Amino acid sequence: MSASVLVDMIPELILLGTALVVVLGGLVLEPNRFGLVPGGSGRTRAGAEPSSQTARVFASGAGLVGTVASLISLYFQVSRTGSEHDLLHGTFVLDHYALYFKAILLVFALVTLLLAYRFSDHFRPNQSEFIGLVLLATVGGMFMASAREMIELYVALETLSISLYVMVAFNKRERLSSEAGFKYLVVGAASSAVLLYGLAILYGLTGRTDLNAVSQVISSGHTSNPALVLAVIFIIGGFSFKIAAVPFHQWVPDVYQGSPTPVTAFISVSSKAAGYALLIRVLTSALGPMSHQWQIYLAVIAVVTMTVGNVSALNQTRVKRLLGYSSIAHAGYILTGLVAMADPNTSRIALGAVLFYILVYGLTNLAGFGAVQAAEEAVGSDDLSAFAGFGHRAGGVSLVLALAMLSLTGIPPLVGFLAKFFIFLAAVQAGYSWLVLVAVANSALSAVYYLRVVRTLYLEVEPAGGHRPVAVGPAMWTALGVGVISILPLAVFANGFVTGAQQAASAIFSH
Amino acid sequence: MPAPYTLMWLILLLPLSAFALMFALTYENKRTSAYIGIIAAAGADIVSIWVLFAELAKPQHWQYGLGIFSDFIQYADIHFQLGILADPLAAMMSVVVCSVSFLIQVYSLEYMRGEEGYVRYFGFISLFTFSMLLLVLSPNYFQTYIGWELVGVCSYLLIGHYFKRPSAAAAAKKAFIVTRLGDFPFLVGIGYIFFRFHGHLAGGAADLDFYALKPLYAGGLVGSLGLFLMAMMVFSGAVGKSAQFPLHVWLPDAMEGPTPISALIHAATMVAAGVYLVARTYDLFAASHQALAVVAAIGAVTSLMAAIWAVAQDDIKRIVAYSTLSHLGLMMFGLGVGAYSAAVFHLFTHAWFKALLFLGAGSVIHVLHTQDIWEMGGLWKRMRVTSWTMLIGACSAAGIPLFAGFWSKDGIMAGVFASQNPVFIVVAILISFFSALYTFRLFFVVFTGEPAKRRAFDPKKIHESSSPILVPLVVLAVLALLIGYVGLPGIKGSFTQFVFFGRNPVVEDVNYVAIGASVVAGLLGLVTAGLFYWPAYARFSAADFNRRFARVYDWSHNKGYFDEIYEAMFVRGVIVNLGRAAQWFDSHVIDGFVDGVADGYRLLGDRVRRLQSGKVQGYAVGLFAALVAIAVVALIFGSSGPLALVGGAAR
Amino acid sequence: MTLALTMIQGVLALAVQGGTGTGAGAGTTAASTSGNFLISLVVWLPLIGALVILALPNRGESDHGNIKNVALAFTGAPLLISLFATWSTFTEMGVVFTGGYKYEENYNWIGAFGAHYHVGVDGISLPLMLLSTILFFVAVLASWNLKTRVKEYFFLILILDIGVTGVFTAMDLFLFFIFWEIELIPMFLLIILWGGPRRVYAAWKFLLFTIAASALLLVAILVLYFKSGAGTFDMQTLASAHLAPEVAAVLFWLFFLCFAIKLPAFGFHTWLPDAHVEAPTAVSVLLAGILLKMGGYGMIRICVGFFSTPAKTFSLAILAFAVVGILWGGFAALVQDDMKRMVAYSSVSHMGFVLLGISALTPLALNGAVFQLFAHGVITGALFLLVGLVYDRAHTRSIKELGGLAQRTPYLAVAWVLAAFASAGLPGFAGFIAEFEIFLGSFQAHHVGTFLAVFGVVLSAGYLLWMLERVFFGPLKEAWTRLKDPGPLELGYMVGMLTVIFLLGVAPKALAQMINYGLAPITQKLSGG
Amino acid sequence: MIGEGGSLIGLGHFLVLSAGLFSIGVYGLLSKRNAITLLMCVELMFNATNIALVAFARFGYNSAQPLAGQAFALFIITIAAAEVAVAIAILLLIYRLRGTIWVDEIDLMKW
Amino acid sequence: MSNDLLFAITFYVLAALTLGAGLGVVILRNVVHAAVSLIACFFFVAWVYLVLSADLLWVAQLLIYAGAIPVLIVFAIMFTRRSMSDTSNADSGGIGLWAPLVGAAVFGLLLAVLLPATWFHGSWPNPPGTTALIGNELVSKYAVPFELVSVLLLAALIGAVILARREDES
Repeated sequence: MSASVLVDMIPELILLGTALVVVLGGLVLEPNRFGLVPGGSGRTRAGAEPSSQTARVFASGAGLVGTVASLISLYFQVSRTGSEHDLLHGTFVLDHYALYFKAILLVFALVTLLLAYRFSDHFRPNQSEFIGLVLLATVGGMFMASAREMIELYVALETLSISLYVMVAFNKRERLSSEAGFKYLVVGAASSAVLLYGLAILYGLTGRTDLNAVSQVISSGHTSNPALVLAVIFIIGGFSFKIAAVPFHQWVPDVYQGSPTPVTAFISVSSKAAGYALLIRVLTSALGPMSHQWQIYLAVIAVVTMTVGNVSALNQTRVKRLLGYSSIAHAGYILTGLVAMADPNTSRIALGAVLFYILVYGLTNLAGFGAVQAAEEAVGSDDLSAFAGFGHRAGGVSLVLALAMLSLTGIPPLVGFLAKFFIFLAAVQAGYSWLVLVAVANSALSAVYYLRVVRTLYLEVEPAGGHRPVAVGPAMWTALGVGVISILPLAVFANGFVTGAQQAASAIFSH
Repeated sequence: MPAPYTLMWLILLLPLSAFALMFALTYENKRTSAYIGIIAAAGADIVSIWVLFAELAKPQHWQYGLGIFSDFIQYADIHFQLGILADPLAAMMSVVVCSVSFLIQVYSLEYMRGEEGYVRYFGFISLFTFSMLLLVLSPNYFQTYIGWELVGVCSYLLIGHYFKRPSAAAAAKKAFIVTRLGDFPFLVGIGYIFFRFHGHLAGGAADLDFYALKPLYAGGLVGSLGLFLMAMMVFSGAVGKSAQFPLHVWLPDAMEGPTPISALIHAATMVAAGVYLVARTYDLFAASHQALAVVAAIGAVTSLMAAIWAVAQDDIKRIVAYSTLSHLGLMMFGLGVGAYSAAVFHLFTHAWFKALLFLGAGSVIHVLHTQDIWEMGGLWKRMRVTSWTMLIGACSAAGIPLFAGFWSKDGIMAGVFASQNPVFIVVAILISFFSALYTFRLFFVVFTGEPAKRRAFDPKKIHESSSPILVPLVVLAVLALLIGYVGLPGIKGSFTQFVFFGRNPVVEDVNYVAIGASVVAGLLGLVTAGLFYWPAYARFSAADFNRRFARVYDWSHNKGYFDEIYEAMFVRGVIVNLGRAAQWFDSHVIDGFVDGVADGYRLLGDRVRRLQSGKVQGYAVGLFAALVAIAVVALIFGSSGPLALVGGAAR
Repeated sequence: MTLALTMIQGVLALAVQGGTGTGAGAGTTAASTSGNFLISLVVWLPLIGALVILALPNRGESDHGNIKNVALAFTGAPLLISLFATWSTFTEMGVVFTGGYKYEENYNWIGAFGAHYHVGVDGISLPLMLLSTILFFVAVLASWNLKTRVKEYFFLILILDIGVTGVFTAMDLFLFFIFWEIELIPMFLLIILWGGPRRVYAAWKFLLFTIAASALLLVAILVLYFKSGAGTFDMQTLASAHLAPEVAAVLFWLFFLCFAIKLPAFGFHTWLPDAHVEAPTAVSVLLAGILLKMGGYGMIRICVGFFSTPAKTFSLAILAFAVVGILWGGFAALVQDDMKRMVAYSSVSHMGFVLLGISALTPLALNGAVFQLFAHGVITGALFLLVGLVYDRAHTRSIKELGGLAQRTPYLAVAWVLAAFASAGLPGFAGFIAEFEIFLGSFQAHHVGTFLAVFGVVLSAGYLLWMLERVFFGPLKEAWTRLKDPGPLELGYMVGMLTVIFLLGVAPKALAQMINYGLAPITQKLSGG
Repeated sequence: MIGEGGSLIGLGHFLVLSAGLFSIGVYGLLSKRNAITLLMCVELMFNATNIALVAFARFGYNSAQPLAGQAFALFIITIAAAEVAVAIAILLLIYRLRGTIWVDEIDLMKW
Repeated sequence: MSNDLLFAITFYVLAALTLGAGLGVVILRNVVHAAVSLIACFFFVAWVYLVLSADLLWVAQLLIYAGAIPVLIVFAIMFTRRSMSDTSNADSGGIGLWAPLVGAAVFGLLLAVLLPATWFHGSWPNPPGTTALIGNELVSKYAVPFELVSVLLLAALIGAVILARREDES
């Protein structure tokens, strides 16, 4: 491993280092819980300990600083990176595509950290570890964005996944949290196995693990080999778990509901984004010659996914669960973009649209979950009925939530609409008008449940009885602000973002 | 353009300003308002008469756009104009309108004293006068239609003057809607005319211009069926407005309005607008014989039926109203058989004597506060002026020789006889008979004999009306007596040579057979009325007669049951049920579908959601089962099977 | 009120000065500008107002005044601007203005897809922009006595304003769609939050219908974008795009269905009575006065303007929609007991006239259709205001329960009678001009259909006058002896509305000419193709 | 160990073994009640994959990427171990909170 | 007996043992027995690796899979018993026929696809041992994943420790 490679990995390394510092800092600042300090019984009283405050502030602060530093270093890489920057046999590809995903992953991590700033009180005394895990998961995600080799992609994927399993179950006092962790893990492991089997078949057919090499072998040979078809299906299936597509979607609502809210937010954006980063990489490289196969497969999956997501969300009353179903539905929309990507004529525009969508969806979802988290803290539940009339009590938070819901519905001029529009645009151009029709109908019907949230916030009468005051810390405000800013004016200034996404998209096709 | 013609815009402006002035400034001041209206009408009348004399001196046709409204709508090749038209017909009619309006406002000064809505009343009369004149002086269908609708509005407003009375409110609505029923084909007919002749008009003429259209109707642009339909649609408007069969039902009800209104709108002017319209567009009708036949038939039926029904009515105003119907029918009849000048002449004379009859009836009602003729009687001695004027009016209406109605009616009779259609001739004679019968029935019952005993009147309290009421009566009586002489048949320079159809007036020989038949029938009617209803000479009992011919009487008394039939068939039977059906369809079929889809979707949502069992093994089963299924399908069908169908259609 | 006036003055001064603004909402480089930002001002001033309202405190009754003043100012200023624009266009008509667009602004927006921020007005959109600014101003006045959730209410009204004026002024189809959609949520919330007893059902129904329409619109726009091959959303370019006949036909129907839902044409109309009945007065005014017009505008601008050949081919089908809608609405209105529902059904009927004009495709009929859009906007707006005034007093809209009101509320009765006359299409009022043009024009194309449709005027006279008879005339019922006539504010805006209706009825020439200039490209295409 | 002439036993045989083991894992994953058995079954599936990978590496030796399959398997073994550790930690947590690790009782969240 | 035949017999025996042990995991009624069967299975798989000339994997399998993981699992079983006697390895309810059906379907699918496939073919160079080769690869080609695994293990370590540790439940 040469030094230049290490330079390429600076953002990841910074983040990794930060994670270590955070975790070690946690050990130093709250040493007594492991019985490291004589006399410390591990029975510290929550909240009363000044050290726990310090630990939280330190962990969050260090995490934020590290993330920002990583982001800055990433910025310098943009200028360094040409179209192709691939050493190490495909295990670490650095192109604009990877950088795009790394950037949005870091932004997502940043917002998640802000969301977790207060929330990590729930994890006392393990806040540092939580922050550390967020960072480690992000590192995994960033490696996923750069992976173009089977082993590397699997390791990176699992780095992200295992961190997430832990994070989901992190709320140790909450039964739902551990249940969610368990379900997540079981389905995750099963899909890992499926993915691995698919990769194994691919490897067996080609004798290569570098996906580009795989692609060359495939395109020189016979692509309707049944084993190849099975590999395609298994691999896409394995990734479907990450991106919450049918039939690997059923964990989603349970995990979204059971996880600590910042984790839900993180799963819904970072894990998904990283999953897409990898899926797209695999589809365009190794499975590129098979595009006519997986195009149809994805089209069917897209229809089923968005329909199942929307239909299931219809009568859902728990907001986080509802957002879980919404996440499934949105996976369907993004898959529509991937369908268009299979067409060489529209691949760039479609991928650009998908990349833009992922960014938009991520920011919108973060804003939404941020608001849900704040509301949940105030009313003590994420049940919709508890949110009744919340809009009159906490205007700001409710407005954010409402905007996020509207943006997710795809109401112009919010940025969620733009994103959808671009995807549909690409799909129509690729000749998939029927799919767009289904998607548009679905997205129209999705308004029913998104607007129910909005309506509940403002329309319904607040349930009687005192509530905790709405305490939204500065960190939360920042997070919400990021969300709102991105939901509203991104539409006006979308040009730059779309152009960026287009550039990133072009990068992957220029290999 | 000579002097009176350049001032014709005043005819329109004066009443309109009066209306505006009353509502804007003097609403609180009753007398001032009334005088404003009267002065405006007088002013308009003076200009009208001036124009009439100018026309009489030299019949000519002038028309010009109305200032800023002359290009009311104008773009591309579309040009709808508001303007002024002067020709003998218009000049004659505008004098009628202005004069009657003036007289009636004078009459109303007293008649409406103390009534609620005094200024509103005068204001609407001014507005009506304006609208009617807009219609009369209109050079094209467009403006005619505007005036047409506006007089309808005024009629609505004035019939509903006593809006607190449910019957008045209902009558106003009925009048408006029934006339509109006739108007809508008229509007379509205008569309038809526009469609056919737009682009063929002589250069510079606005769309729908009467004079520009004159040569076009028969010019071969439209086939005979087209012309017939066109004429029928225009005629439909006339049927509604002039209350011809089968849209006659509104006119009797319209008597809910104040009596001077009945005189003005529902006798002299507005209801005559239908006749005026047919006269105005006579070129169109002349181009289609079938159309003329229909006009004649409708006119004849209306005239005869109304005359028969009038005999069995008890309400003084309704009797006069049916008389109006009958006369309007007669005019249509005349137009239909080609007696153009006579029909228009009858329109002219009818205006005066019918206004007279209404005002006379009003005078009686004003004094007696009842409209039932059986509660009257013996007024001859108490109300001399009213009685005399009424007698003149009755004679004129019944076509008693030498009175105004006689001259005009006999022109029509001559026309009917000239048609040589035996049915028409018989009907015409019957009309003459019944006209005289109901007119004098009214006169004898109300004025002769002793005051009725059914209601306790103190005969001493019955007195003649005051002068503002009597002056118009007298003026009108004089006119009803004398005005017929402007149209002596067969004489050069008479009415028929002033208002005529065609290039040159045709001086017809006097048809003595027609005159004789009509006069005999009329006198017969008079005698019959006297034998039944003049107490001093009564030989027969009307009550007996009614009992014996109960079916005929009931039919006649109930106006042929038209109201009931319409109510049952159309209003309740069709219209309301259609409305209910539409409502039902909306809420059950369309909404049922929409709600059903929504419910179904919701149900589907619940079902699909149940798959989310919460048990992780269930998820795993679904996962692997789906995976296997997808793989099997993909392997069996590959990329060329049915699945390929879902692929991009573009490629 | 004084605050409002001051603000109006300031804003107007700014607008008249013109200058070279960068165009609100477009932060990107200019593609081509005309150094004018009049339209942007009309469209985006309400947004500023909305933000100001958002920032204002809302602690209680005392703060409501400020909120209302701001709302008034930020709807009043656009009104003045569009009055100014209309007036200057009138004066230039035939001289400087001989068709085409005015006050055009064009900025690149999203270059990757060729979407522009491109606004401007022509003879069709300028009247509609004026109409919307009038109605929004009146709607604010009509909501002056609102006491609940004042801040949210006016905020939503102003947001709604953006969407509606935007739809009429957008010259870029993408922008058009965005504006089209902006309307959706505020309207939904306005119904569901301030509506009547069945507001939830009505609001959802409104939403579902509207969203279905948007879905169709979106797909149609996308397909058009690609099939045209122009790579742009520019509406003028797309209007002259060459499409395969079957593509054009499909697109025509996609757009048509979308606009038919909004209009609403028969079969898609059932959302309308419910939405109107439940919505608060001012919202009904906006809904009927302006939102329905978006459908008509879209049909003329896009269905006819873009796809003239299919429009001709399917003329009879449109006619069927029109005729059935006219008669259906009329018959249904006859049997309604709720005054508002009756007016709502009358809207169905009267918007059928618009459709009739569109189906005929003659210059006269199209002109009438646009005229009807404006006329019906004001007239129905007035009718809904009047229903609201009755309801405010009697707290019922049931025709059966009311009776003899004219004796207690003469001014209200007079206004009602005038508005009813206008709605029934009587001369002297704007509706007559529109209907006359439509009927004459459409007879040129469809004889029997027009005949049947014209029967609608009888029906409209029927239900309106029958309602007047039962509500205002006849003996005064016991329950209503204490009713009071409307105050100066209500009379003020009613007089204003009626004046507009009347002025257009007696002096329609300028508007008709302006519309004709706007329609010229469309009619040329119709006669050429 | 397998000679070059090993013709009786080829890649296919190992793949059948792999497929069998994988299917057993799937079956167990779907049917067993004890969460720990579920974990064991997942491990079976990983092992099946590994067998396939190693067999591919053996029969499809590629000098450009020698023994990639084996390396892959090595990574999988490592990661599987980590996964099991985490899984068991979660199970212990669930057991502490709920007193059960029976899969069909872990269904607080549904619909 | 030829080398091939000997090899075949070895394979079949190993395969039978592996599959048998695997089946044992899902069939045995006692979860402790199932765990023992799992150990056996892993053990046999290790020998399969050896048959496939993967000596390093053979070691790794024996150490990690047959060694470490079962220990964890047995500990887990011990910790999570409801009572000392509750070691049931029963089927869960509600799945019914799905599990055998899907399992069989997966098996069928894999066989149907994998057996007829044309795999990449390369001749085995018969290296003396694979350990050095793999080790070399790990620090060159697979350096990144190799390093990344450590991150993964760190995450797993943190997670396992945090989650499994008993805290005071306040």
